[in-house]
Amino acid sequence: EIRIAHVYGKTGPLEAYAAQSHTGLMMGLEYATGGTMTVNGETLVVIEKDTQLDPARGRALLEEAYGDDGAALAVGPVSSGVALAMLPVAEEYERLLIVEPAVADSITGTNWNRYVFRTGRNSSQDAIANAVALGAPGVKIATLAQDYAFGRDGVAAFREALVGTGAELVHEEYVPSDTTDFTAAAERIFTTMKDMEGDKKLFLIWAGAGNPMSKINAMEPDRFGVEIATGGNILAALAAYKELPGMEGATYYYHDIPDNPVNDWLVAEHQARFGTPPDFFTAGGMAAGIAVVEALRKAGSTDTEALIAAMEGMEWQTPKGTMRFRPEDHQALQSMYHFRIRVDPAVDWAIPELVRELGIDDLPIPLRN
Amino acid sequence: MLETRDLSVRFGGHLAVDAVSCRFRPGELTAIVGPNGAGKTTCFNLISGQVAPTSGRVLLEGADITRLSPAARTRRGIGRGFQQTNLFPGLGVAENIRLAVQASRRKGGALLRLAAADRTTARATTDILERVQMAHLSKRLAAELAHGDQRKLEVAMLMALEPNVYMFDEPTAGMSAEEAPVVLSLIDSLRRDGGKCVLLVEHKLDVIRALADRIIVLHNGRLVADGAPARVMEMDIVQDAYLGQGLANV
Amino acid sequence: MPGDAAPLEPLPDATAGPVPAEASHSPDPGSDPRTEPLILTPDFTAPPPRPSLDPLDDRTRADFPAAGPIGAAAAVPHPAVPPAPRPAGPVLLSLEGVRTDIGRYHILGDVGFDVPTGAVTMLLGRNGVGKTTTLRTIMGLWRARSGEIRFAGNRIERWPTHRIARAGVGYVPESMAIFGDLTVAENVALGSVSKRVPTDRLDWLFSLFPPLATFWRAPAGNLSGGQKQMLALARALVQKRRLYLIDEPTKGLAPTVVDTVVAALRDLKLQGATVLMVEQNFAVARALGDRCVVMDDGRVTWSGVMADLAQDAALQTRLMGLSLGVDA
Amino acid sequence: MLAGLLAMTVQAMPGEGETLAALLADPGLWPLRAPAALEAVLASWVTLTLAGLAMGMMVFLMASGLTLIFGLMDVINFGHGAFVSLGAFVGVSVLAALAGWMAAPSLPLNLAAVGAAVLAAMAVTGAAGYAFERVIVRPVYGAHLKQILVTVGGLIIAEQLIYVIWGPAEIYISRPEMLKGAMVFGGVALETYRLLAVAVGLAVFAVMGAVLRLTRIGLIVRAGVQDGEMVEALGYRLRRVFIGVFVTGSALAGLGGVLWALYQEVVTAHMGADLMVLVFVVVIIGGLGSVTGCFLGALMIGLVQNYTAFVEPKLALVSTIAVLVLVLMWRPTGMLARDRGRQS
Amino acid sequence: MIRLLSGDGPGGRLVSIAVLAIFLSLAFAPFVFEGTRALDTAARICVLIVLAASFDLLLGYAGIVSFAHTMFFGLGAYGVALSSLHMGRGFEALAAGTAAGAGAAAVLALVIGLFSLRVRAIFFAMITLAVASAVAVLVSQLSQITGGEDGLTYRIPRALTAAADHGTVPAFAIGGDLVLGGQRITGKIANYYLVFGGALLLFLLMLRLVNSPFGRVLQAIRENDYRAESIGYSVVRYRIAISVISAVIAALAGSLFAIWLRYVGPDTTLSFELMIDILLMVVIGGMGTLWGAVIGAVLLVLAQSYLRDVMGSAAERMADLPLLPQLLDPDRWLLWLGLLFVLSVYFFPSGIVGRLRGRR
Ligand SMILES: Nc1ncnc2c1ncn2[C@@H]1O[C@H](COP(=O)(O)OP(=O)(O)OP(=O)(O)O)[C@@H](O)[C@H]1O
Ligand SMILES: Nc1ncnc2c1ncn2[C@@H]1O[C@H](COP(=O)(O)OP(=O)(O)OP(=O)(O)O)[C@@H](O)[C@H]1O
Ligand SMILES: [Mg+2]
Ligand SMILES: [Mg+2]
Repeated sequence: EIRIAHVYGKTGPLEAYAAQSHTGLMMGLEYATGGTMTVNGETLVVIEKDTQLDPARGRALLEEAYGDDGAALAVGPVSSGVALAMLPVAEEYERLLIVEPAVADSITGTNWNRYVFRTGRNSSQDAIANAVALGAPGVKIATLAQDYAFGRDGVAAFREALVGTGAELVHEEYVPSDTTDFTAAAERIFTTMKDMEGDKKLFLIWAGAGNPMSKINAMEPDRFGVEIATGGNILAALAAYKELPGMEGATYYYHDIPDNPVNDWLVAEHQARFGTPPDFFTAGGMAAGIAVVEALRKAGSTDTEALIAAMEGMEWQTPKGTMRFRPEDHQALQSMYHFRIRVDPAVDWAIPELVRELGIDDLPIPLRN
Repeated sequence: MLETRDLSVRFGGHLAVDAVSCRFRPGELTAIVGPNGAGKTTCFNLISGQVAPTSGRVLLEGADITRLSPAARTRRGIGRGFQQTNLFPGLGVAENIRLAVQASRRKGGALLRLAAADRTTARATTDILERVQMAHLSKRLAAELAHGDQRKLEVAMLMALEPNVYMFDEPTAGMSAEEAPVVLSLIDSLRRDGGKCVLLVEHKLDVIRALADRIIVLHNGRLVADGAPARVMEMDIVQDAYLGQGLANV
Repeated sequence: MPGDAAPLEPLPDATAGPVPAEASHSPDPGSDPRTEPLILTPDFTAPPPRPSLDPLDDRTRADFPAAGPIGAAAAVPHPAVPPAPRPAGPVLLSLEGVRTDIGRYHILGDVGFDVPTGAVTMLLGRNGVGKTTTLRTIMGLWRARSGEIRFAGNRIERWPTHRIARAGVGYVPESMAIFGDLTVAENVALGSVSKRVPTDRLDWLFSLFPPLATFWRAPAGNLSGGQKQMLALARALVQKRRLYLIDEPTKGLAPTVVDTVVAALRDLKLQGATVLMVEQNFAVARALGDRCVVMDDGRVTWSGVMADLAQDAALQTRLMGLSLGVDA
Repeated sequence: MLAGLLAMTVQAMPGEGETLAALLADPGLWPLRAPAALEAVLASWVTLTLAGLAMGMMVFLMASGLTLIFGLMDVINFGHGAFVSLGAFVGVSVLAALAGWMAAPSLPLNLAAVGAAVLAAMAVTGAAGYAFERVIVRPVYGAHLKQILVTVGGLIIAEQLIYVIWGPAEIYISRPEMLKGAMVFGGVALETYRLLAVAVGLAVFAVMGAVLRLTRIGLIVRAGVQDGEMVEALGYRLRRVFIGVFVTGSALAGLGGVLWALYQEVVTAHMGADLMVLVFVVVIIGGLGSVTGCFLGALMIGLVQNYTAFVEPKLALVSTIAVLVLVLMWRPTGMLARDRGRQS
Repeated sequence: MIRLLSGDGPGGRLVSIAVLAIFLSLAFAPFVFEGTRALDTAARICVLIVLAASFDLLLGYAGIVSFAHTMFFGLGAYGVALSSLHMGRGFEALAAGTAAGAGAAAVLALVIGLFSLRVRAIFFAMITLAVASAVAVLVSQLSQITGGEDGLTYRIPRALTAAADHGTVPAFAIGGDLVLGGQRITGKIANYYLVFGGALLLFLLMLRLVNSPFGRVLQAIRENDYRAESIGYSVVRYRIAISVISAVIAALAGSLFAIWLRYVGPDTTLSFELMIDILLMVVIGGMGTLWGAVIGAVLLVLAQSYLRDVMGSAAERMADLPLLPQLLDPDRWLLWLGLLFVLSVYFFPSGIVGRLRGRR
């Protein structure tokens, strides 16, 4: 029997994401093992551990998973803070931690160690994909982001990636995460941009609730010729995008977009089992699940060194097409999708339609470890 | 020993105490009388520091204490009982007294000593409990006492403070004719044996007659008479405005 | 918004006349106060104008005509000798075998007595014998563990407090229970059932307790001890009730006011009300009481006609531990 | 003081500090990042002012119930936030059912949908308030410490029950068709939806004032808080009155919740609790128990937040706390606190 | 023994047994329980006992409600983290960080106290809530210094990590097959005893404190501050003093926690959830008696770790009933704890300890 620990924030504000992630992981294991849940003749057993979004607890649970439960490797968690606290444990116990879906750059950046892999995207990937999607010569772009590490890192990556596209970043606005009234921020942006020439875009980098998109839209930025742009989101949040038909951005996943057998299976099975299409974190979880199985197969054992050797540079099929673990920092490189919003009254949410798939080679993801 | 100079306080438009000047000596028991609302309790509040005067000064042994907090004045020896019973309701009777004893000995700041190990405080506490005849109630919570016993505890706490100036605000209100003498004789002994300065607000004339060396009459915040009991009682103003037909003159 | 309106400050004391020159200088601190009483000019309290009862009425007091002189209350004749005990009327309130526990303490064990209509019944006894507890039990504020309490023919020992009050029982608690954050006017208004109180009732109260008029709009928490006691009485008396339960009303009152209260309660009796009252001042009890119930240690030890007790020093000593003086 | 400290720390940080210092030093720079005509500047400020007032009004709606309960009954309901969330969830469920009315480009239909949601939310939160009062709050009237504890407990329970009923996911909702977008006059844009909030806020303020002025309820409740026994002994059914006030306060939280949900366009179980800091600040600076104070406090916070966020976003974070500190230094009991009697 | 406990024993047979059992389990945790999680749980309990007890100094003894207690805890933890990062791995860094954290906590508590303890108690509750939220925001803002939301990971002296070996416990057999001892003492175990010893010391200190004359005055102030002032105790000074003391102890607990965890972040040290947890511990255990904090902390940590398992199996058994399974869902454990909390506030306001003592 091979034990896999899923250490994630089952309860707490990110419950919804956590549930998706777990479903995805289980379906990934199921798909990759053809429903047998066995690899190399051994049964896969998933142990769930709830961090309650508490890094200290996450750390203790991971120690328990490796030390007491004998988990060969662990998957998770949802929150970046918890993930960062867990990284040293992996190093101490010399076992693998596959990070999914925490996004902080530093997980595969400054705080990385060789026992850490990440199947999820990092925030640079998000930002760079958006920069590639939005940037074009002559375009003027302002950003609005949350005033903490995630927001600032995101904008920094976005700014860097924009350089090659010929677009110009004209204003960076940061507001506290708990901001509810965006009038002031919007006014500052409008004041800067209204007299500029050319295509004007306002790119929003926002994580969690309180997305300012529709509030800013309600202030009618088109008065000043400013268009709103932002990345993708989970289905529930996509409902709010209905106000912005035609809006462009880059997303990590939307079930209609990728065209490959893994995704077809996932969409069909998910629809059949749960009555809904798979979402953002379901896809991520599945990618992690398949990666686990592939790695175990390739390594032929649960030995950590063998696994690392097998996984560095490993390519495997996911609902998002082919992913590849970059050997240098163990970040999974993957496609992102440039989309445009279409509104269909029959669908509860706004539909991001594919404009262009941004492949691994289109996205210059810097190494930061 | 204690002196007030032109002490006044105004609440909104109402002059509750109006330029009251008087001196209190050790070994003397001064009764303060006057109709309800005359300003007796407010005078007490001014002397003990619960209320800041609008003008005037309070002197203790020549030192100006007008600006000191109530706690600081208590530490300098002004002890004050309350008209409306004011205890630590959730603590036991003995503990109420113990706290007062401890305060008077300034032991409250000791962080690492053990309160229970403090024998002298414990002894002083039992002593006072016995003097006010409440030893049998020592474990009861103050909140559970009948009104009369609460008044007695109030007096006992004041005793425990061992101040130089005692201020009693109607200590026997609501006490039965049987219980009151216990408290009154205690008060009496303070002056006679202890040579302390005692201020007493009281409406019961028999008590005043029995105890007072001197009477001060307040009326509408003003000091209208000050002198020996017999003389003051005879005055028309006291007769008319205060004593009335004398049902209370048992 | 009423809650927001700052309470009107009491107007400058209209009652204080111009102060004669000699009144304003204080006694020479050097002279011995014991030798000569220093007599300052008495200023007699002029009657304050009558404010509106409605606590929400913002008109100033100047809008109201002056009420009668303070002497009005004193004008009610009250002989120094108590009236002969009136024949007891039908029983309005009766207790039988009432036992009350507070927490784990047994406070009342078998209390029983009758309160006849139209009379003043005095409840006497040493401190802590359970007088207050008895009144609170009648009011439904403590629950009797067993026993019967009848009021006007109804068993009320299980009724909720507000129902007992509505049946016509007024209560003046020992603690006075003044609502300190409310103004005097609001306190009185709460005592009345209807929103508007007949002005004659108010006039009567003001003549009994002039300070109430003076501090009509001040927060009641700022009143002096005696003034609070007056307010507690006024709050009960403002409404006509069949039975008044009054717990130590004269404590902390100046002798003149004690007289006034005695007069007021006599007035009340003449109006047909019934009173059950706890009193420590035996002179007051004797002057006012028709009947008398003596308690000791949670039970009734004697009950009968006041005059019998007032004239029997031996009985007093037996019941209450000491002689309180006998009528000549 | 706190703001100053913060400003210093922020200045100490590289990069950020310079612009900030420059801005603080020269007010002339404030609105002028780009060359702009005076009118444009003016338009920005008018927009900010109107938006701030409207935001204040919404905060007032959520705070009003708390003040009412706090002011009359002296109960600090830390669970108030749960009622805001509950109202929001109920409202959003109703709105989802009335999706047709919401999507129709007809103002009456839109308003009807919102009205129905508000009524349902108020009914449910009112009922929940009833239960809360009976089960949780009643035994602790007059005991502040216990109230804080018990209502925090209530908050935990209520949030968890929301999870049980509506599941863990946040729910997104769009504003009704006709209340989307903004009205633009010259350079001034005012979100249509905020107008609705202003109207409702004013109406609630007026009705509360009238009820408190014209009835004795306020009196009975305030007296009852100090000495419930005595109020009963005067013949009032205090419990009923208390329940009434509590239910009203909770229903107001529900109302605030629905309006806030439609403003945020997303609801989460902890949204109410997240708002509580803001609501408390408003209640404190207004003065405990003063509905008018709460109203003014809410408007003030709305404006200050908007102005500072425009002038220097870094300071917006602490602007609320700074206002709180300043007001309390000026008046330790808040702007319009009722004068409480002496205690002795 | 009695002197050590400041003459304030747990009281009540059941409480004494429980406390003794807790003490023994914690004292021998590395040898009695298997596995890392158990040791981690034990260390966490030690720290939380101190944290909850220091909060009880405020809540139960002085009657002050503060929502900023975790802030001080955080100060201690960040002190250790920052010093370990900047001064390098070593015991000096730990000591310096601990001292700095405690000092900062004292100063901050003093400022807050001077400012807000003069007004009504409710104000203090709300103001601390506001300040705590402002500090939490500040920590996430100043991410260059504090690591922002993600927190800080750092290294502690090797002697305190699992890698170090401090020899083995001498083994001896007691009859038959039963052998005691023999385990390897790793640095981790040494680290645990550092935490345990520190916690024990702080707890005994607090016990002493509440049974000192000073502690008695606090209770008097809680009962009737007006009267306390008038018998000569300067109420504001006492209140400020206790809030500073309790802040310092909380900071020390934070330092211990940081040494144990080798990670600090806003979620572990500053979060409102932690604040609520402490509140739950103190109230459920019993306010106004430090033993309550001990029992409360143990119960809550165990509930957090194990209540969920119980609920999970219960939910499975009731799977066909309506609503019940949702209510018993392991993820809803907080619901039941909240319920327990509310019930304990009224039915045993003196908490479990008070309840058990009452039945003596
Ligand atoms: N809340 C309470 N809890 C416990 N015991 C109480 C409580 N209130 C009163 N008692 C006890 O009940 C007994 C009777 O009290 P009660 O107040 O009825 O006496 P009383 O006759 O009115 O005395 P007093 O003349 O002093 O007012 C007293 O022994 C008192 O200690
Ligand atoms: N804090 C205050 N605010 C406003 N008025 C006050 C305050 N304290 C006292 N007063 C008023 O000052 C006057 C004097 O009150 P004080 O309590 O000194 O009377 P007293 O002589 O003690 O009367 P009593 O014999 O009835 O206790 C009263 O009219 C009272 O209403
Ligand atoms: Mg007085
Ligand atoms: Mg009594």
